[in-house]
Amino acid sequence: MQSITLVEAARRAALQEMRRDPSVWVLGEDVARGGLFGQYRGFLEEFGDQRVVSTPISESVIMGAGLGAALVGTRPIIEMRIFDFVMCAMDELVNQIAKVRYMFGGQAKPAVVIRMPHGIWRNSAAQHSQMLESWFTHIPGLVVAVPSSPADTAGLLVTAIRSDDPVLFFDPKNLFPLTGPVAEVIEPIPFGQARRLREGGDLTLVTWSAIVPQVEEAAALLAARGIAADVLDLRTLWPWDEAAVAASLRRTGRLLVVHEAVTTGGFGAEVVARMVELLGPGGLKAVGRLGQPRVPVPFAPPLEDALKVDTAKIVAAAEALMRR
Amino acid sequence: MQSITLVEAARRAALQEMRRDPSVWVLGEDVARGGLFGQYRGFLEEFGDQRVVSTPISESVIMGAGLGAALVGTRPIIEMRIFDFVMCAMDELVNQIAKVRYMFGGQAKPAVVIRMPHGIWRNSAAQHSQMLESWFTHIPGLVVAVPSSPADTAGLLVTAIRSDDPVLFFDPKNLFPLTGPVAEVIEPIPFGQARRLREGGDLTLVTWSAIVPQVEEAAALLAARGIAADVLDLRTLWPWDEAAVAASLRRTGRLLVVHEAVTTGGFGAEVVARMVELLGPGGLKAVGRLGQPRVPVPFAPPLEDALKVDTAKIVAAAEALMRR
Amino acid sequence: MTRIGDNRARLLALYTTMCRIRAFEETALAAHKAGEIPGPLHVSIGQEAVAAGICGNLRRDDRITSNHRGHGHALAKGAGVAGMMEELFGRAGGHCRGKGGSMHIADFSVGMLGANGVVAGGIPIAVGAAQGLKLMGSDAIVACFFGDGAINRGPFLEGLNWAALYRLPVLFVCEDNGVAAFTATASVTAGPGVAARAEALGVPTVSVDGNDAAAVDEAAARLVAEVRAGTGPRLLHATTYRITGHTSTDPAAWRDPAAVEAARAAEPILRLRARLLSEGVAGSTLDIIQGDALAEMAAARSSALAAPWPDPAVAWEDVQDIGAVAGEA
Amino acid sequence: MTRIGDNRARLLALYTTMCRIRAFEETALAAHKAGEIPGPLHVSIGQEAVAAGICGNLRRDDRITSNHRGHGHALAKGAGVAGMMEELFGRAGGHCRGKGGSMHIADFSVGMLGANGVVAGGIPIAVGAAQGLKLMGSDAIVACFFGDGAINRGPFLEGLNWAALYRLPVLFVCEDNGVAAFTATASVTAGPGVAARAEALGVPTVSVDGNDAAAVDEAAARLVAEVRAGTGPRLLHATTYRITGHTSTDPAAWRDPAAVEAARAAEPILRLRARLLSEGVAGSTLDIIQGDALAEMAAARSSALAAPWPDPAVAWEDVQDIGAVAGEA
Ligand SMILES: Cc1ncc(C[n+]2csc(CCOP(=O)(O)OP(=O)(O)O)c2C)c(N)n1
Ligand SMILES: Cc1ncc(C[n+]2csc(CCOP(=O)(O)OP(=O)(O)O)c2C)c(N)n1
Ligand SMILES: [Mg+2]
Ligand SMILES: [Mg+2]
Repeated sequence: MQSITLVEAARRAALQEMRRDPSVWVLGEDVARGGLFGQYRGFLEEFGDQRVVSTPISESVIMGAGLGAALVGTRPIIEMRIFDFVMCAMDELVNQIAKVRYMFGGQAKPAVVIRMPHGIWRNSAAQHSQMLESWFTHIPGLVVAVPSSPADTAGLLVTAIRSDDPVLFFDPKNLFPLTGPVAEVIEPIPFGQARRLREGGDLTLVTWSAIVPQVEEAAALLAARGIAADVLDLRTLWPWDEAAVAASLRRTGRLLVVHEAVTTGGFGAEVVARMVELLGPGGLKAVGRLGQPRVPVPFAPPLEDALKVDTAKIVAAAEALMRR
Repeated sequence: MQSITLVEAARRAALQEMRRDPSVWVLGEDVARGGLFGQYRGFLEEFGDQRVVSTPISESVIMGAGLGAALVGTRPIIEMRIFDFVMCAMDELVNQIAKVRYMFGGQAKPAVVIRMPHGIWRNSAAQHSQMLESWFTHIPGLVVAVPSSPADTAGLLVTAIRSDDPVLFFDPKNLFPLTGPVAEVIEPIPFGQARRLREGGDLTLVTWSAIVPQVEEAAALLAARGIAADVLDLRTLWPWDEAAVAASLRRTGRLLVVHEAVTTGGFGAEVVARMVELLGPGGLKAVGRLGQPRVPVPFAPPLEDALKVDTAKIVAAAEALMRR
Repeated sequence: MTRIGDNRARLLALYTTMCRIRAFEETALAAHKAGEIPGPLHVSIGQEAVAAGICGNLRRDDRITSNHRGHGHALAKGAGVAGMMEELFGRAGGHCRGKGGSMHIADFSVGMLGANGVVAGGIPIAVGAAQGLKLMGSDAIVACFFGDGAINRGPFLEGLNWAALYRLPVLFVCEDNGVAAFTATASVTAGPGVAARAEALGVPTVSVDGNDAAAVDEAAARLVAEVRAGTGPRLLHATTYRITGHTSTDPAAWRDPAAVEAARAAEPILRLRARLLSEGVAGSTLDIIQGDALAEMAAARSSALAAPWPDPAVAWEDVQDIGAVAGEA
Repeated sequence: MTRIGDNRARLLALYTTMCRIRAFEETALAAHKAGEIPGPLHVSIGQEAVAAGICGNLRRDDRITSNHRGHGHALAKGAGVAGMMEELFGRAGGHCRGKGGSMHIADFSVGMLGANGVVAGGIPIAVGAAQGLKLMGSDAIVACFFGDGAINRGPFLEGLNWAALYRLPVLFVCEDNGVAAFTATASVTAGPGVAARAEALGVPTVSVDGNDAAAVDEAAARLVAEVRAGTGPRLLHATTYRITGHTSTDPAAWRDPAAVEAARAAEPILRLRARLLSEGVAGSTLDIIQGDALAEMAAARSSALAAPWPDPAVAWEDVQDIGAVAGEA
């Protein structure tokens, strides 16, 4: 298997699916020039400007047109450029895409993939570094994918494109350069299945998206200090692999959820709440969450560093949890 | 003290503050005609069309203009008509209002109140019945108020208008006709203080907004069955009264959070997670959440009824929790 | 087109559609008043000529998108009456299985892609549908209905620019009844109006008296042909008058009664009736059409009232495939 | 206005501002290349005449809103250079205490209400600021800068309609450099363009060669006076050319090199220099202005590089008053 970057893995997955199914197409700003990150490099040349549509800066219609095109039977990939700009298209996403199938009693098939590179991004400040994936777990009708590796990005993107549901696909933009093995023919990865990154019996680390490499690093450091973490990358937040987390917790009794997003109202709250409901408080020894404090992402490096989750903070949080 | 409707209480609070402070003004669709619900009846006549501004259907600018006007020193009340339409103004709310103060290092004072009548509303279906208050607890910079009684609505609205922070004010639209006592001179109610609706030692019921009357009803039914619930109306979700909930839980050990919103990703998850973190799993006997299932709000009465939280479901959930 | 010979037939077809829309909505209003229909109800009484005139020129495989006031559009596009009435009543046999109600009526089987509870919400969807149709090589087109209130929302600009840019087969239809909810649109709309805005966005525009069914029909025939020929989008600006209030429970008391009276006299069904009479159609023929329409809708009302409610289990269906939650109380 | 006599002085002031903007941005580019400035950096090299020409006609208590390419606007409005440079460097003394960076520079003390990372994001804020000023009885006005890419976003329509409707004191300034990120704006913009759109929304519009500083200055003087007089908003459409790439790291390799060469020859500082020389200003005077500007910015760069980083505790401040979270690692 070839080792390629995450962004190249994403490119190949979309390429494969557009070759496979002529009803798949992509729309968004600058996509005909290959996209902001090169995710669509070469697509215009291969598929032409009817299937690779560079759009005006019109987020409402980028999103809404994707929906309309799905309603007549095509399968658009809606490229949002950077997550933060989806705020300019929330009616189309939340009031329309998420609800049409239900409101219309099953007549509508909003088979769109909405790609939104997200996460803290090297000193890009508050308007270019948001992580609001938890919002969309709260919206019926939506599927939420948050991959962290090249192979997962590729496999989950294939699943997303083939799915009849609207899938919010959070590309981890800070990990675009990350390399890893990806198969020649990309097989779909089912949604709702966590990936175990490390096995251990002392505590369960649940995580996803761009922070995953640092959680792995932290787990290695913890292992060196005699703490064996069971590390699960959820990969998708709706549906999410409750069973895997519960099974791990039945062994470890200790849960630490780590995400880049703000802790308050983040999906870590849902993971914790659900596990306590499922296993009962008596089934657990200690629980904790580690995320960004409830503060916007600042620009200056020392400020960004002060707030953002990193390996050292993960290690410290895990050790604190072990002491409880 | 006079007993008045919730919507009249809200009207009087805004009226009092607009009389008190000439920099307060209101903008939104149809506000010069008194607003969709009569919240601004008589305002045009008293304050004129510079301070009571009926706007085009331009949600982006209704929101963004409110911000701009705050940046030069006025204090706008931004009326969104119905919560769902805030989806048309999310960039202005989340990328701008919530972040300007921080991004600009404290130079900006986004002293706006954003009023958004929300909640399930007598067979209005998916696009007019959303409850996404939990989203905004996840956004640094925002304050979130979710009153449930005439007096709280009035007092919290006064606080909101006087606050220099942007306050999201969720009017419980289904409770607009609810009556209750409201003082002649409306005193501000501090944010972050829960209101105890009933005292009890068996379980803690935490709730807010439009479902509160049914939680009270359920608590009365439970009392008749020998279960004494300690009922807390949080009134604001950011900040929220962790201390009051924790104190109650230290006595009861049992927590049931009840909200109208979808359970998954709802603020109930945060309440549960925070309490487990604070008190430790060992400090709790049982926890549960009751909310709307992860399904859009349907139109037909039997469908709406099947999904929405009601008194019977609250009683059943509380009883189940007592058995655990 | 062989329009001359069958002009009377066309006008009669328009008349029939308009009478059916009127009858449907008056029946619905009565049913709402009687408590048979829950939730909000927005009727288009006085605006029927626009829906009838546009949709009469569309093929079944053409699509439409609509707004919150969409009964007429749906009916004119061929949506089944029983399914529409049951949807209003929240019954199992509604087009949306009772999940949508008046504000979300859709009937994909006849190309009706949905009413919309968000002003201007249908515009992005319409242009996307047109783009999809074009991509698939279809020559079907999309008609996009919205009110004069929608032209102050951003998606109007974004959608028209988009349609013009990609030369998409969209016929935009602005039903200009002069009001948005309780506000006169002129009082919140700057500049010369919708036609100038559309032209500035590259969308050729025609204005028409929207209460003159024949005029709407004629304009629509021309514009639909142009759009279908692939020459890009067009906008039809149809002026009309909403005789009733914003919602079924709004008495619209703030309106000038004289203006309402004048509007009642100038309303499109009366006008078309006069025209048909002048062209020699017998009054009794027209009465029969009207009577049939009323009877049809009365029957639909009784059927809807007798129709079964949706099973509560239905509430859990059609959310999504992956990650759907199982029904549990 | 006594413009004739002091025309040369005005032009020299423009020249000075433009040289300072250019020097600021070239210094910043070099600093970014050297790794001294983190994050993205959008410079406006070649566009300086617009910022200088507009802001030279504003009072200190007038406000501006800007976009992602806002160094020139801020500087021309009078923002302190040290605070700007430190902000780019993420230092404690930055106008935003290091929290904003290049894309979020603001200096409220001179009426600069902020750059914006969202295209068209400043438009709603500008019209609201104007509304607030009007409400308070001030005669200050707001200038709202945005690029040609912004005219395809909804807030453009909503904001212009709004300003015209309430006759707000806003001068909209469209800096039309022909590109939006990596896409030629003409290829995604239908219809006759920004002037037609603005006129259709009730906003009188003037077009100007945005690389001719004197022409911008003259147009701005007239429009600012009109706006301040309470006659409602105006739009200035200024055509210009962005000589460098979209961001500091974009080589803009897809551009036609000949076009870039031509643009370099037609760039506004050279043009203004030629004009000043022809009006008898000594070349040495102009060289001194340029040299001073470069020296000023080089000094700002060294100071910024030596300036202290913000204390990590600052990261927790200025989120909100009620419900602020306490600093904890
Ligand atoms: C984005 C949005 N804002 C506000 C509303 C509330 N609303 C419903 S209909 C309406 C008036 C619409 O006027 P118009 O488009 O002219 O249609 P008409 O009712 O006149 O047919 C308003 C403001 C809404 N549904 N959506
Ligand atoms: C709503 C939104 N969409 C997309 C972007 C990404 N983006 C940043 S600048 C830019 C191009 C803007 O072009 P223009 O307004 O002409 O300004 P210029 O860069 O030419 O000065 C784009 C697409 C953004 N910042 N905001
Ligand atoms: Mg109207
Ligand atoms: Mg540009």
